Amino acid sequence: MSLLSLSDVGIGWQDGPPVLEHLGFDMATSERVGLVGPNGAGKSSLFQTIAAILPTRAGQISFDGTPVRAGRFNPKLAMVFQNADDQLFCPTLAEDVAYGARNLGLPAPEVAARTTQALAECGLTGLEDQPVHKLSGGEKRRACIAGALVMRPALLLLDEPSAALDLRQRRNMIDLLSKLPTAMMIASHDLEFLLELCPRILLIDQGRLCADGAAHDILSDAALMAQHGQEVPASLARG
Amino acid sequence: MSLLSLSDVGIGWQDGPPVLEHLGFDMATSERVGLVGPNGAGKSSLFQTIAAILPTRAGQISFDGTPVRAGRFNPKLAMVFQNADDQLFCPTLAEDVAYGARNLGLPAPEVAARTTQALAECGLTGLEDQPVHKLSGGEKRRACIAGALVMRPALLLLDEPSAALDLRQRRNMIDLLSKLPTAMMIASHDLEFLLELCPRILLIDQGRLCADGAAHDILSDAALMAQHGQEVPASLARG
Amino acid sequence: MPDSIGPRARILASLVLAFAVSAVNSVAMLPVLALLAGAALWLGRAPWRRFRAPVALALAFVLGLGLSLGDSTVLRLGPVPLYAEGLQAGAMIAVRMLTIVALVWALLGRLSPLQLAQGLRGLHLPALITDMTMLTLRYLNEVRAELARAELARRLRAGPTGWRALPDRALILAASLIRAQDRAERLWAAMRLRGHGASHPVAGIGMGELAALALAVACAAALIWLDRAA
Amino acid sequence: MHLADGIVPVGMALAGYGASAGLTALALSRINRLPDPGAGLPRAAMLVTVFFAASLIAIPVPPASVHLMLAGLMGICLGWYAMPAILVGLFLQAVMFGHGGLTTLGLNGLIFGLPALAAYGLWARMGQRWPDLAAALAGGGAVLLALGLFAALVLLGLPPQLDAGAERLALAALVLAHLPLVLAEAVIVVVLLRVLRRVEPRLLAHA
Repeated sequence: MSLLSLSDVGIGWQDGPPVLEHLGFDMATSERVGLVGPNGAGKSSLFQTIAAILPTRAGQISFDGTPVRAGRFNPKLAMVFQNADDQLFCPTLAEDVAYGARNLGLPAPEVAARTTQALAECGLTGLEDQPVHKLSGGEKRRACIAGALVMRPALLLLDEPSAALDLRQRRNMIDLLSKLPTAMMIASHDLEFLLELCPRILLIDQGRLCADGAAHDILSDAALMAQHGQEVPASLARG
Repeated sequence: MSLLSLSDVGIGWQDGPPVLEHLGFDMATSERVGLVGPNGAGKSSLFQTIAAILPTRAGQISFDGTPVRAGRFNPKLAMVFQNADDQLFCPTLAEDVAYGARNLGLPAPEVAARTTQALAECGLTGLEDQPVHKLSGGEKRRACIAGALVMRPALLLLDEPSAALDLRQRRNMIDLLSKLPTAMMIASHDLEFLLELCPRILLIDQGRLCADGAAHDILSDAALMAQHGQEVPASLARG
Repeated sequence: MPDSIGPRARILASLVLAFAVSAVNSVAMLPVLALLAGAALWLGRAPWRRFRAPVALALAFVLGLGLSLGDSTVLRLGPVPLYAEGLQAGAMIAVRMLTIVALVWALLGRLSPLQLAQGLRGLHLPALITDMTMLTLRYLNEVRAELARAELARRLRAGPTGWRALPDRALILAASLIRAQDRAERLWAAMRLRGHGASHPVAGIGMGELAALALAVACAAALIWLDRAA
Repeated sequence: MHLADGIVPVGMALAGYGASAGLTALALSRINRLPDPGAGLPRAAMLVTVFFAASLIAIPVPPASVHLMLAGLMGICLGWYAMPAILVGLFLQAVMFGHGGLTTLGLNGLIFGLPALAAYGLWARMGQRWPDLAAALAGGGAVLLALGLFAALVLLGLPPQLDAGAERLALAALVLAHLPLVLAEAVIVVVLLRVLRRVEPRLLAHA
């Protein structure tokens, strides 16, 4: 059984024009999928719809065997926002990472254990008592991921996880994400980043899913990429 | 005579540790220089010091033949911040672009003419009356540049001008900047972007200027790049 | 409302007219005010949604005063009497309120944030106040969106709802204030780099503005004179 | 808790403008004595924007939902800047959202401004020694004070022959209806100031 399944889904605000239509794809447990498309193509709206923030306009989404219903948030499905500052609101790093686990009603030792583990997985050990707004950009980004991991999600939706990171931080992010067993969908303009992490790519543009297949095939298809305002990543262009 | 000249400059907040020391380089009129370094290496602090926001801790900076003194702002020197929203503080696009020109005390027709021209140069004609917060990310970025150009600067300091742009917008940005006759210094992690725009690169790390030379030489030097947490851009790695 | 009237004249005219309407006390003037309100609604093409709260408040005044003021019963709501004096006083307040709301909407409702800020600047208010207005108008939508995203992020992390969310809301507010302070520092640098502090010339009063103002003052004077006469 | 247009007599509304203008002039003169008054402008504007945006969000406090007023918090974070900031916020609310009124801008400025300045004074005196107590008093007390000013102005403005019993009843209903807001703001201000004192005391140092 697939972890996430969309069939003929329509996406967009109820009172506006549709952003994406007739969207259908499945994701398996532990699969990593890259989501590519120009700004405004609907990557964020798709994430919000899968995460049950936006209602679907049409079709069915099922996650973990149950239909997704807008407003019913599922702790197994975590989303990491593009702007880390929108997501970090507790005073210190440890408190922020623990937030989701505390809300699940777990016993205190379990919350502490999960927090310590999530901090370690994200390379943040030792920063527990730092105020979140004093963290660097890369640390903030990883703190958001730790705050999601603490809930032990089955699917992570990551919106531009490499934006504004320097190369070292970007490399750390690749290492971190590639080690996680969680299924994830990553929206990014950083195609090299996706190429290293995601065996599979979805390309959306002009209101529909334009391609769904192996990352290498899609990203190296110069005609397809140009048609949708993308450029073949340099590492594939010369390869 | 060089446009900008730094000799033995120390950079950082007065009450903190130095961020950069013994910094020396010159820039010629119309030269485009890329500034590379890990996050926290001091790229923003360097920009703020050149722009007279931060005082120097040591040494001399001269711009256009006169020494730079903190707090004395020179309209010939414009800075474009990393986050466009921090810079676009007027309610509509036209008003924001005109802001700097109006503050120069120019007559109204001259302000209007410069605004129209700057908007055209940045491909924003037709959006004059748009509220700033309704612009797309790429438009905001170009609006910041238009707001700087309206003051007819001799040097533009650009902090991460390609961050969070999609590939089409990034390509537009390269076209826009490559056509401007103004000297510019561009801080970026997007090395491919710098490679297309800047014949010369400065690499800063660990408190000092580590390399200053032709872009191709520096960015393709795998040992040097690795040593400072950088990666050789893919287009050079295979070339 | 002709678009050619500048924002400064509109703000002044709304003030003059609003005060004149507040000054009306005679019941005989109610139809005149209603006519004025109707004209303003028609000219301003006001959306009904905007008037829901003022209309509810106006009705509350009519009912509240009708129930509690006076002694000549006009009708009974079941066992409860409604008094003529109270209804009259309530109607006076309600009509004045709604007339002013309609006038303000017609004159100011469709001004853009920029025009509002320009209007205040034209009134020679202290720069601190006009600049603060401009910046608030510019960033209000942004901050609202930030708060909404933070609230979403909180809910996605199984955050509680209802009154139990109150302390979390305080955390979000604190984070937002910290961000605001950081942004203010960058903003101040950006403003100074673009020559902030240079004085902005304020346009002199043009004929159109003078005419609009004269009209507003004449209307106001007429209202007050009629009210005294009635 | 905004006074709408048309309720109070013109004389009162004009007196409100006068009093608010005086208070603002005092605030501006205090601000101009600060070492760098210009630098305070973007800071005040950004904080006001947050307060304004937060006050537009309805917070569910059973049995209904309330809009936060945050006057006490504004006083603590903004000090003298709170007075012009509140007037700006009230003007925008009246014009853009139809809350409050244009003729009553001055009176509303007093209803919100006086509690804000009182909270500022209270925090300056007690904030160091009993921070939680001061925060609760400033947060909840500002709502109560605003409520009192509002009720007093409404009663002054209404027809004098109004039945005294009905007046008392209306007043009691008003206070009861706002008790949840008093508690909610006290909780919010206590939690928020604890956070700021821990991780960003600079935000409080300006007041």
